Amino acid sequence: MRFERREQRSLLLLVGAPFAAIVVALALSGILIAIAGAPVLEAYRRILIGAFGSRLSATETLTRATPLMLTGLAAAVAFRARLWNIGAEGQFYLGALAVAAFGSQLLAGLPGPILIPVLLVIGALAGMVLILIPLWLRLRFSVDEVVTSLLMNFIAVLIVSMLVDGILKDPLAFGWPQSQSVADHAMLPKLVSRSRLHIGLAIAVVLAFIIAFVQSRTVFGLQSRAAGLNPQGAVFAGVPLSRTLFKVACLSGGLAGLAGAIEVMGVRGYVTTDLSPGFGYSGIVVAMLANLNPVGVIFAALFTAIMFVGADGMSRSLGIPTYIADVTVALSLLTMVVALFFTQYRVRR
Amino acid sequence: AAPLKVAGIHASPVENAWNSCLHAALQAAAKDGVIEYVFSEGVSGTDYPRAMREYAEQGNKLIIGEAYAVEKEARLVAADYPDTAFVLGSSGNEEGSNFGVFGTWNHDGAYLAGMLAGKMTKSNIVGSVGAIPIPEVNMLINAFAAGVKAVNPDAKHLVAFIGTFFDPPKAREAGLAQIDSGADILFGERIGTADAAKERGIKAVGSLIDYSPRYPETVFANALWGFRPILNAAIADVAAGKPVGKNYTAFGLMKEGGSDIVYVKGAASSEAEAAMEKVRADIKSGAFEVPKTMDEPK
Amino acid sequence: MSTLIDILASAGLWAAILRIATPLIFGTLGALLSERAGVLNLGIEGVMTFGAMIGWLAVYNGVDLWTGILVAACAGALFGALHALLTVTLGLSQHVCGLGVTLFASSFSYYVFRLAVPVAGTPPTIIPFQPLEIPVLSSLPFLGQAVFTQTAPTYLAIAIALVMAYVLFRTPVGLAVRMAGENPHAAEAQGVNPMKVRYGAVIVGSALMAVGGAFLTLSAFNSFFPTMVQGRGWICIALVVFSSWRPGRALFGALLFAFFDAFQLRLQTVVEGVPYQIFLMTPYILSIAALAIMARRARVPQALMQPYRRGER
Amino acid sequence: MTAPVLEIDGISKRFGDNLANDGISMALAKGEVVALLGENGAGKTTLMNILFGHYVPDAGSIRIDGVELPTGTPRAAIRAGVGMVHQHFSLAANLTVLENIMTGTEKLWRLRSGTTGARRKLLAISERFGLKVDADARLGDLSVGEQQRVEILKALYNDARILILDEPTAVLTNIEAERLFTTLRDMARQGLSLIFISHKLDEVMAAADRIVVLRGGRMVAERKAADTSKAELAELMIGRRVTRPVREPSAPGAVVLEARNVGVRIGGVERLQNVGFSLHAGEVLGIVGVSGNGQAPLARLLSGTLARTSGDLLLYGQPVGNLSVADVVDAGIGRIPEDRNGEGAIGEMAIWENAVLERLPAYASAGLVDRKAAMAFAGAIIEQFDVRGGNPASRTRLLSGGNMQKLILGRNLSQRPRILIAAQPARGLDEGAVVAVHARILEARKAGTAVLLISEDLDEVISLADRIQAIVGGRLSPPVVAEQADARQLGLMMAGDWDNGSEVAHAV
Ligand SMILES: Nc1ncnc2c1ncn2[C@@H]1O[C@H](COP(=O)(O)OP(=O)(O)OP(=O)(O)O)[C@@H](O)[C@H]1O
Ligand SMILES: Nc1ncnc2c1ncn2[C@@H]1O[C@H](COP(=O)(O)OP(=O)(O)OP(=O)(O)O)[C@@H](O)[C@H]1O
Ligand SMILES: [Mg+2]
Ligand SMILES: [Mg+2]
Repeated sequence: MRFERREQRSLLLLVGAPFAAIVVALALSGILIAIAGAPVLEAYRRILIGAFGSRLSATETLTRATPLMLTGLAAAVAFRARLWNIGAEGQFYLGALAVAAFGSQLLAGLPGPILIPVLLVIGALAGMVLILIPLWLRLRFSVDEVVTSLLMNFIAVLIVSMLVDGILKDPLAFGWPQSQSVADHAMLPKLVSRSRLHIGLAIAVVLAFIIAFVQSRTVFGLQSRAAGLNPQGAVFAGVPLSRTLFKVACLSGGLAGLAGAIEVMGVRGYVTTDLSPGFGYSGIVVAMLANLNPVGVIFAALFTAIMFVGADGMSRSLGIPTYIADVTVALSLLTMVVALFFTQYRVRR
Repeated sequence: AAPLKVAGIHASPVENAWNSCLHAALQAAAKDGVIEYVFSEGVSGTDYPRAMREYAEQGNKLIIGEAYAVEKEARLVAADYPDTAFVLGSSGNEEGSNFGVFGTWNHDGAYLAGMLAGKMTKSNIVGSVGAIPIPEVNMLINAFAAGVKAVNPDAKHLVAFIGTFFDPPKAREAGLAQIDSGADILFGERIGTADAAKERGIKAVGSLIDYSPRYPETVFANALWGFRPILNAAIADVAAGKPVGKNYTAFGLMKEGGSDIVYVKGAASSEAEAAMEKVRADIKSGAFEVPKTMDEPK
Repeated sequence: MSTLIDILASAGLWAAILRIATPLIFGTLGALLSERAGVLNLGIEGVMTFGAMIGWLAVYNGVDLWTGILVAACAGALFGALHALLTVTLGLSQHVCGLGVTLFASSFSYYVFRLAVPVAGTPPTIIPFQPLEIPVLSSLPFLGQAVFTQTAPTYLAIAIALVMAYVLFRTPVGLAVRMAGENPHAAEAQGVNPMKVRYGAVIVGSALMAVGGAFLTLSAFNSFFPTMVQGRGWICIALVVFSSWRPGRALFGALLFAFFDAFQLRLQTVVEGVPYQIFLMTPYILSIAALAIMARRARVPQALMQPYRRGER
Repeated sequence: MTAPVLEIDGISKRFGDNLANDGISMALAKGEVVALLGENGAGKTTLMNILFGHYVPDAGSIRIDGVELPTGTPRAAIRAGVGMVHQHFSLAANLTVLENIMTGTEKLWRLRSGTTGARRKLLAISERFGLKVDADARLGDLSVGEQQRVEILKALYNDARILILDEPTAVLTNIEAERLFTTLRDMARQGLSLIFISHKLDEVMAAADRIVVLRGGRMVAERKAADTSKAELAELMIGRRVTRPVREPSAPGAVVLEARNVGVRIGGVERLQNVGFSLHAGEVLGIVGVSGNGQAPLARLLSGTLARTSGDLLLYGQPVGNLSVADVVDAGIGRIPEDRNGEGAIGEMAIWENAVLERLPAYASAGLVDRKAAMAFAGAIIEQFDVRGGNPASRTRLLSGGNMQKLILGRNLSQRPRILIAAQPARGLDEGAVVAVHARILEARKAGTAVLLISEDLDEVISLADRIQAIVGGRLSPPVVAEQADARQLGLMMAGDWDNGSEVAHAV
């Protein structure tokens, strides 16, 4: 048996494969649900209800999708240039930390309409700073960035842990290791009242379209793809390799940092070491599900959020272990990468 | 009356001692037919407000849980659901009419256990392993230390924090480190500490629940904390239509029957036990009050 | 200063180092083996979690401790087979699949655990491995307490490190593994099927990872609870790099990390002011530094993370 | 003739819609040397890969000594005595020579590698066949020629009785190649049977007993070397008569590019020293030399991807600093890189993208790519330069080597460059493609382009260049006029034997 690359892909396959993946993932989690003694079909119905059966669940799904879109974009832009940024989690935290530091005290005096954009930029910059270390190591010492950027995550979380227990610690938090809250007027406006949904969602969607445009239409987009696919060839063609990768890295780290900033300014208000339930890592999942297509990231993030929020709500209403939500998301990821593979390859004897 | 619909939201898995206190009380109440109980565990900070909202929308009348990691957001949720009562473990204050708080004040028991430990130590060094230096944890450890010092002013007290609320192996390592530093009795604010004591054949004190059956030769005393009195008070308020926006902590005090000490008779000398029992009675009668020191213990 | 020396001179510190290092040794060796064959296995964190859970569950249900270890190893091997199916047979992106496996294995562990052991007040326990009394050695002054008070799996971990070093560098199968990680095409051209070798390495490696996890519940502690692996898998990934893919150095790296951890806990009891996070960061920073120094010498397995598809060029 | 050691019977293999091998049958006798000849993509490598077990054939069978060989397992082929030297080396740079050779040769579960015995055996083989290597050297530290030797030793170590060599000389110089063929003939005399693939007809004529020609996946002819000629072979291969274009005399113009005492140091090693040349408009200046003597740094220096450490470079009479790729392109310098897959094109990108990548500013405004214009440009190249096998939007990797080379030539020459730096422009191409590439280069020369031709192929340089300089150890010899140079003299120059400054002045 061997696999052969397809040069043409039929529309049926492109649509059918991801659909099949979802079906398989749901069937597999169905088995687990049944083992827990819950009615499977009812569980599926509850997943749908849990994900968008009410105003609450719909806004919650969108709220959860927001950071996933941004970290998904961060992974997608980097991976397209073959910059393996596995460090979005750390960049997310540094973005959040920077916003908490500047938004609570230093710049809190600025009026909201100025403060909010300034803080978003600061968050993005913080994310960029963190990714530049692995990038520098790659350009200077040709160190593979998969491992370095992964390791930076743990350093970043430890830095957060140190600061929220140190100079950034909120004296009013009763000894809890958490940062001071950003000023109220630094919080992002809500999209829907009495919900957690904020304009970060709109920011993420707009950014996805901008990035799609940049990648497909601009010189930078073409050059970054060339740099990713064949660095040596790109250099020969005059693509400024370091500069291009630098820009890609800044974009990627910036998006991840922005995700952290937006999560703080849109939802939490302050930073703790459990701010992210793995948004950085899930971003990689999202980017892969989207086949690295920026617009696809919007849908992949929505899909991931629906699966998680839906399954989480289902577990609550059926009284089966909450961990089923993560299991379902993980199964969806695994079946989806396999499905994407079969849209690109066919099996031959 | 129909049982009250109550939801529990646990940030940690319900094995965590503190959550297990809540969980056990809630389960017992459900068994008594007083409430209908549903719960979620291991709910991260990001998901916590959603779980609160979901349970509120599902028609639960009372929501029990912990606001520690989401103090600000939890209050926002409560404001959005004025018809639901929220009674959450918190370091902060109550808010509005439907957001009540409670603390975990089992320091009375810790003080009493300290009195026993102070008399039992041979190396004159005792140790405490805590999670994170938040006021309640500090108060508890300080109370234990005060109990030790009350009967043995020369005793040395070591403190270590493991930086997280639930990591038994880490608590065990911290306990071993203290034994290496000479401690021969450990106060395990966190589960895992007693494992270190057991391994090295020394004694330990448990907190919140009764660890003695689990570590028969090791844990000789426990600073118990019961959630049922708090729960009952909250249920009563909700049933009576009274606002729950108040602080329920006091219901957990020894004086109110919320907390106590259990200890293995004969582990300490009978004089030590007698001295301790006297203070215990004084606390219950209100004649003695254990100092509440919330600063980080040194 | 004298307190520092006191800490260093205490047998307890050294015993703790070995104990803390053991799961890391297993995990690092597992990751190392699979990377030597060219497959990065970021599934490690999840595989360790599952090993911790299933090993414990088996013992809790009545099998003996070594069978528990075996059960964990078999479960780890299954996850290894899954990772290999995705990354070797299908040649999918190794880091993405690895993260997927971690996500799946850990949430699946919690799920299984919760179904198998419905909520209890405190974590139910088993009787874990007891320190092994070694005649003469265990009664040596200092050394006896510092080194020879470990449970059997710790000695097993050290032995596996030595065996792996021998196998990788002195036997035909070790050469086949290294060749599969350096240039699978060359392996194929020499009649060694790199797919099979990679499968073998990933499966055995994952089994070792799972045993590392099982050590946590069967020796270091006596019960399982979610999130108990606490990022140890990621540390192993760092240690592989730090060790420049050599089992002997991996052993050293794991001990070094354990030293920082154990030292940090003991230091807390005597000095203040240095945030413990600084200590915990050290191994990561050292690993990155080691990478920067080594990458120059290009001793990284050349085909690491490169899929091999037969008959494709 | 004795019974054949190898019989290939009706082998067919399809890749997608592409029938790479179509019912091929051939045989090989003990001690025989057979050359396999064919255009790029004719299916030679595919056939050999099937024989060696890399690919499973769709139909057909292979017998060795009359015994059927299981398909699809290199292991079985090795056991049966087949050894293969791959077109692209399959060696691990981080392992030692001995480790590379020993892989797979022992029982997998032996408790200890028999290193001592293996070293002894390797030494014996290397002495017997005159292939010297250091068994404990790290492979990555060896030169290309030495690596080639390791590849052959690897096959011999496995007691190969049938040795397959896929374009073994593609990366060797003439001298190295000659030495290799002497060794191979020796081996054949000792009873080894050989199949080798080559595009170099001279080699084929000199070394082979028998020649098998493939075209479009089918076997089209089989000839005894004694009964055929280069011209016939070329025609059989391509299906029509081709002749290499000849250089017409021309009058060179002004000096457009001049190097004076240029030096390049990389990692502390002097890769180029005191390099001097002057390149005139309308001439081809050939640089010959044995691989690894500085051709690559020279090409990279002039292509804008390497900076010089000393000396002066004059472009159109003006001294210039270090040139970037953009400077070079702007100055009207076209470049054909040595490694067309690695540098010349980005295989996964579309043809149109590769066409414009090096001159993006011309096809973009305000940072936006003008896709329409770029597509039109790519279409024009495809049209004018007869690039077959793709349209502007198809993946570049799908082009064969020759067609990719035409694309690279096209994107440079359609801009009418004033200077063309061409490094190994015909390497690995089949005769038809070579002719096409050579014709384009001569056309450009006629139109006034100054061509710097860096090549290891003496025939190519002699037929294209007006003047020739040799490169040895990073130094350039003085130029000789092509008409006055013969292979012997060039051979001496390439060995570093030139007379400093005597008869050179008048040669310019
Ligand atoms: N792995 C592969 N996948 C798909 N198609 C392939 C593959 N290998 C070869 N082909 C196809 O087989 C045909 C023959 O290719 P092959 O490599 O055998 O040519 P060749 O004669 O060796 O050419 P060259 O002289 O350039 O080396 C090609 O046209 C190509 O389409
Ligand atoms: N992976 C592949 N899938 C499909 N077709 C391929 C593949 N690789 C090569 N080909 C086809 O093989 C044919 C010959 O390719 P090949 O790479 O052998 O060219 P080449 O002339 O040998 O190049 P080079 O001179 O660089 O060796 C091309 O027509 C191309 O379509
Ligand atoms: Mg070929
Ligand atoms: Mg070729």
